[in-house]
Amino acid sequence: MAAESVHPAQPHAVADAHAAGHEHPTWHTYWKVALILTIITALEVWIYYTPLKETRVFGPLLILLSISKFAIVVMFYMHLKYDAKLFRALFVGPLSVAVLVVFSLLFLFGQLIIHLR
Amino acid sequence: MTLRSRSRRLAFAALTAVFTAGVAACSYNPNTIFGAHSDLGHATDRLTYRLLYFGIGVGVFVWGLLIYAIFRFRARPKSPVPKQIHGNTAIEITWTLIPAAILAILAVPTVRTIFQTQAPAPANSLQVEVIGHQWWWEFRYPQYNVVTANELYLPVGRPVNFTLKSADVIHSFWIPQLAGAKRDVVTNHTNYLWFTPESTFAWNGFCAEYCGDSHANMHFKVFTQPQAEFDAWIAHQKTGPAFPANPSDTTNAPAAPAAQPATATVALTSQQLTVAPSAQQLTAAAAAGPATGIYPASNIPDYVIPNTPPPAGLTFSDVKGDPARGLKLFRSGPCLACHTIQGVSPGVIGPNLTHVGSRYTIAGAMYPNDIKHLELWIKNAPLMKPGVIMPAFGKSPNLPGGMTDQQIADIAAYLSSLK
Amino acid sequence: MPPAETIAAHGPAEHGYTSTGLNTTKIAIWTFIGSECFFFGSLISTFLVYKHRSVVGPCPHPEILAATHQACRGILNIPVTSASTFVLLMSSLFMVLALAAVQRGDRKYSKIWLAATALAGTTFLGFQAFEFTSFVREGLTIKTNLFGSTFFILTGFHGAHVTAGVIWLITMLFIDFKRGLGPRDEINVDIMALYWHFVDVVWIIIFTFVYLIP
Amino acid sequence: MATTAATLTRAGAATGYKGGVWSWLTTVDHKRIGQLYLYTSLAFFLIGGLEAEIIRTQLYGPNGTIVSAQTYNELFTMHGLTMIFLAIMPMTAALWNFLVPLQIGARDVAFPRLNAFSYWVFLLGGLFINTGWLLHAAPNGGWFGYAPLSTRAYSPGLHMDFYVVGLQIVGLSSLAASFNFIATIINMRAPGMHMMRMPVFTWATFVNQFLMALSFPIVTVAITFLLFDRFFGTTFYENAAGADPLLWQHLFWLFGHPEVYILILPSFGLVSEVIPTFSRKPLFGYPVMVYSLMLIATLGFGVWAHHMFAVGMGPIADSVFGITTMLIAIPTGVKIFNWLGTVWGGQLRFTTAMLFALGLVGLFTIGGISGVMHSSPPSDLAQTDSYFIVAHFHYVLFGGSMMGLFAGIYYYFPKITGRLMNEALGKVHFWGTFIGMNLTFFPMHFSGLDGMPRRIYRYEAYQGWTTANHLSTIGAYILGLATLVFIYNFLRSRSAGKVSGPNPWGAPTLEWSMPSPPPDYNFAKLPHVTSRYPMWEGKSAEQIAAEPVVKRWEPGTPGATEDPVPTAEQLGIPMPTPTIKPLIAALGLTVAFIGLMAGKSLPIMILGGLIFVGALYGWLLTPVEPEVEGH
Ligand code: HEA
Ligand code: HEA
Ligand code: CUA
Ligand SMILES: [Cu+2]
Repeated sequence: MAAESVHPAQPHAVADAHAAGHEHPTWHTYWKVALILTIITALEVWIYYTPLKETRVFGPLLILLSISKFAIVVMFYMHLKYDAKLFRALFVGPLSVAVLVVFSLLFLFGQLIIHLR
Repeated sequence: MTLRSRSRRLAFAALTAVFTAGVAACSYNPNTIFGAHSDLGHATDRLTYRLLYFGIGVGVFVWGLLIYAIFRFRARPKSPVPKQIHGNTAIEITWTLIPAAILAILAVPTVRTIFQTQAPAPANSLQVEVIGHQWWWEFRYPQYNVVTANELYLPVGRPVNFTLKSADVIHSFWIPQLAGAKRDVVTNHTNYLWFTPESTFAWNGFCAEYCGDSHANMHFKVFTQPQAEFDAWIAHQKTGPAFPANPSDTTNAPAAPAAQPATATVALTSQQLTVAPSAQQLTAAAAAGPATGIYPASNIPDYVIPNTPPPAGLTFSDVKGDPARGLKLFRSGPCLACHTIQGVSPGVIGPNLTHVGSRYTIAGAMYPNDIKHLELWIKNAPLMKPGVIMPAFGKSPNLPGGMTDQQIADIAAYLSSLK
Repeated sequence: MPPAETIAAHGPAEHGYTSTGLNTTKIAIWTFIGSECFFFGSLISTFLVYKHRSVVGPCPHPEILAATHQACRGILNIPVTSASTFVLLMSSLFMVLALAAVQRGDRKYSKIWLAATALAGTTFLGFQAFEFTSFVREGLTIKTNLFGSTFFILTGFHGAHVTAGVIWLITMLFIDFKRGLGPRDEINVDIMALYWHFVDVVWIIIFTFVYLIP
Repeated sequence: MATTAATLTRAGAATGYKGGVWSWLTTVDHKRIGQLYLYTSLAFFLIGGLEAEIIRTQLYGPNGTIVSAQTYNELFTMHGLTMIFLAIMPMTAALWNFLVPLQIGARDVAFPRLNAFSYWVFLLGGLFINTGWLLHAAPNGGWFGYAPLSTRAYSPGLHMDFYVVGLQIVGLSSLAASFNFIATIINMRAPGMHMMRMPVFTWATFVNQFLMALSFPIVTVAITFLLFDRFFGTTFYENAAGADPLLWQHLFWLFGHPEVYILILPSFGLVSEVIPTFSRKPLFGYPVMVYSLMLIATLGFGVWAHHMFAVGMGPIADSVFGITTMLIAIPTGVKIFNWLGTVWGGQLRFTTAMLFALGLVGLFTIGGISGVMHSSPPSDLAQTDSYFIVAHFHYVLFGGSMMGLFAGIYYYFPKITGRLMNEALGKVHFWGTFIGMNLTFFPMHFSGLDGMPRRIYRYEAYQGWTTANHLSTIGAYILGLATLVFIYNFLRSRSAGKVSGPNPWGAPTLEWSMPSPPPDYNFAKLPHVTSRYPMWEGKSAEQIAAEPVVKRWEPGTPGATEDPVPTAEQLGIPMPTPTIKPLIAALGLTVAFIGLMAGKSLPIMILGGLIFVGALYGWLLTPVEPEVEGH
């Protein structure tokens, strides 16, 4: 793990020399990601004002959208996609336990049914 | 060396002592969770014994290995050189699987019992609403419109469904020898506990969840009776207070005057019954009998009648109270703000006192119900029971406007006349 | 890459040596972020648990109170919050651009993007201040009901995180003006960026679960 | 002998342990911070123990009158809080502070100043909570402070204010420590010290830090709610607002259960060091010991509601939490059996450390088994909130955590001080503790099953509880005496103990390769590690068995140097600069919280906040080490 962990900050030449198959987010990626995030956010707010709001898919749909935004920011802006596996473990491990805990709590307080409807 | 062997022998002697003493302590166990006299108790028992036996088995096994290893592998001049073993997969898998198997044996009946004991109560259940207060218990029988406090009457053979609510903080409703199990009484929640009492007797009940200053004093008593006597008790409770609420009101005749000898059968085998010497003198004893359904004093064991010593320094002069004067004082005094006496006062902050004279205990079953304790209680409740909301009423340097001992004695006389 | 000497708090180990080759502070900050998942997880769970349990209004969205069967008016202002959400999202973009500039050693753009990030963060806080005061004017305080308590504590603690981030950004900007940030400071900016994005990510979740889903 | 001592004193000088109070206030050396933790936690242990002795005296017979109901309630609350947060946790912190860098071959922890900050925050928080005693307002809501009893409505006065604010402060200390040690263990290992070569104590510490990092935020949130309820009128736990008291319970136990593993895992780690050394055999099943730690920790996040079986969660939740709780017995059982496997076929040397370690194996098992009994909800409804639970948690906490820590202290005392503790007194301590502990806590099983509720300041006669309580109280006195023997031995041995040399026990791990006490820079040259047991490497089983257990250090003991240990300057090792800033930052934080307590005094709070932020800036903007030329 140690050998191949190269920081995205490395000038490109060095990075390329180091790790084959590792791509790094570039200036373009950053703007593209921002665009996608904006679109998703707009979509979320738009859905809020459509009749879709009254249907069963509204909740799950919004959750899906927000999870994808979450994942995009974490992967690209926090460059977890490119960074050392260790960081991924340090984040994803606790995050998954936390999510499990949140769901258990909602279940225990009888709120889960409402939110998944 | 000698120090070592001597201390070792000492350790074994001490362990043996602990076990013997433990067993000895077990021979007198009026509140044990084992053998509780209800269907719920039996279900709990079966599980607890299973857990206990497997637990003891595992414990003895581990301790056996440990003690054996300690003696067998002690370094001696000629002991063999230890093999530098790093592990053994087969053995490690074995000692993963065997505990897993034991746990499966424990888990299956656990889940079965959970669903069995938490099923909805049978439809014909007696409904009892239990409301926990800091630090006393309110019992309501919605099917009969009866409200009482700290002493719970139940018929045997009929399921009883408790609806548990709290007026303030969290408490826990526990009758170890009757139900075994307990259930918390949680603010803003309604909890349930149901079981079918099997034996007629008198039982201790406790608040098991820490609930503030007088958590230790939040007891209650349970009396189980044959259905007929229970019905009599209900009928008696539905009548107004024994002492005429309104002197012109003649429908409220004083309750049965003389105590009848007990008729209830005590279906207890494991308990030896020692009647508290004081039980006979309690004010309730006078009301006991089939007509009132009040549980007979002669069948109450010593550990059910509280023997809390009153606080040192709280004294009461030797005056005799007059119930009639007491009633007047009660009506004009502060008591009615907090206490209900049917037809006399409406307060709901403290326990309902309509039939307080027919109870064996007062103050969250903390003190026996006799004139002396009643008087002390009214004089200075906060001293009698730490943290209690009821203020002191007796005249004292702090409370120059308080009641005289004579006045308090009158009220106490009135209250104990409420059979 | 041995980044040790670029960061104030590295252990006094043999200089440059770490067992994973990764930066120690970065490991710590990721651990911190993992820990924060539990912090905000608890806050968000509480909000959701108490969502329909207030006994008096106002409510987040119009609803019928379960406790009293009375109508409860909704108070959340979706258009305004959508705007502030957008601002915070954009701040994340500025942040990565600032990091890229620092990596390039681009003194001019590092300052511009750091300032932009701080400004966006401050704007977000401004929106929040506006939201809070208007809620208070409309009769929702932390004392009003369960919604008020959970809402203000959850978004307030998020706001406190943003505030800390803004202070961090300004400090960094200050250093940039004083001596200029170069590639050797990259790791420090990176760590600040991770924190900043995480705060953004938390808001993404809050926006959906608190504001949009009724 | 005299020359030896003299040499050692000179070596001691090189470690920099000398120096006045100021050197302790400004220290950033993990070994000194570890010692600060050790002394402080022992002091708090005595206070918690004293509280326990008063509790036991009150409960000796029916209707005890030693203390009032209110005082009793403060006593058991403070006893629980003190033992858990101010005695055992910091005692584990003492050992991992001292040991982890030595065990992994590092010069210090990743963030030495953060480490000092953790300690000072803990110390001030601990003193803060105990201030309640001086104001006759110690916390009185039980160590888990159930709402709504802990809210202003039912707990007016300062009592529970000390609880919320104090715990908040102490929690910050643990959080800071956890990030520090995770980073340290991941990143500061010496070359060749692979994860799977780390000593098990370091592993236990590592896993523990995750438990701390992930569970403390939850209780921080729960306590923040209570704090805002009490000080600012929020409604999180307010009955009238429709609050659900189970919210507090869920959040608290979501933290509380991982917390109990936080209390036991370091002891498991210590025992895993002690038993192989004195069995002259490697730890049986090292990988499984490591994985079981992780499994216990992970499962530990999924069992919290077993403290709430009586609250009426419904049959599904009861079943799920019952079963997940039972599952934890499997990885824990594996540990017990692996220790037995280590002992098996070994050559056991019964030093005091070994006795305590084996004590843990036996006594923790008893506590674990009663734990499994609680894990069956219908049966737990009979047990919960009775002394049966008190018996359980003292067997795991005293029989487990404390026995493990005692083992660790006897074992590492020579590493910390360069001297051995007196073994004869140690044996007295062990047997006193062993007998006293069983005499105190075993009868609690009986009083519990006989229906004695916990947290009662008095009980009535004729309830069948008197005999058991007599025994418990007598046992507690024996325990107290044994503890005093320990304290005497501990304090005296620092100067009067026999000089130990680097590796008095013939132990296998890296920390024993260096002088005792180690120099401030730990390793002159970072070691290159090639196996799990560097000190046994290349030795035959015979040689390992022949390693003497030293009672007296003689010149020429293998590995010992008679030369004075060179100083950091001589070696050109850059050392972190001592600094007072962490202490100031901790003080600022405490002042801010004092302002909150003092009638929400805004000026004091702002002052504290400014001190904190100022110290933090001063600290973060200066490098750890003095700037070296060429940087
Ligand atoms: C060091 C701290 C510690 C540890 C390690 C544990 C370990 C365990 N605890 Fe304990 N517990 C506490 C500290 C701890 N506990 C405290 C402080 C409380 C009370 C809090 C309060 O209310 O104030 C408490 C309360 C508590 C309760 C709540 C009781 C109640 O209030 O009603 C429960 C319920 O399930 C429980 C269960 C367990 C279990 C199953 C384990 C398991 O991890 C134990 C596993 C170990 C073994 C089982 C022994 C070894 C195994 C074998 C030899 C293998 C074979 C065994 C079998 C097949 C059985 N504990
Ligand atoms: C980490 C753990 C820990 C430890 C080590 C102990 C140690 C002891 N505990 Fe404690 N205990 C708890 C954790 C612990 N306890 C917790 C969490 C609770 C629950 C609290 C709650 O309900 O909220 C509890 C509750 C508790 C109760 C129940 C109170 C109640 O429910 O009403 C009792 C009762 O006997 C008790 C007794 C003891 C005793 C006798 C010891 C003995 O081992 C102590 C041994 C004695 C000493 C170590 C002192 C020696 C020194 C001296 C005698 C002299 C002192 C001198 C100076 C200060 C100079 N404890
Ligand atoms: Cu009510 Cu304890
Ligand atoms: Cu637990």
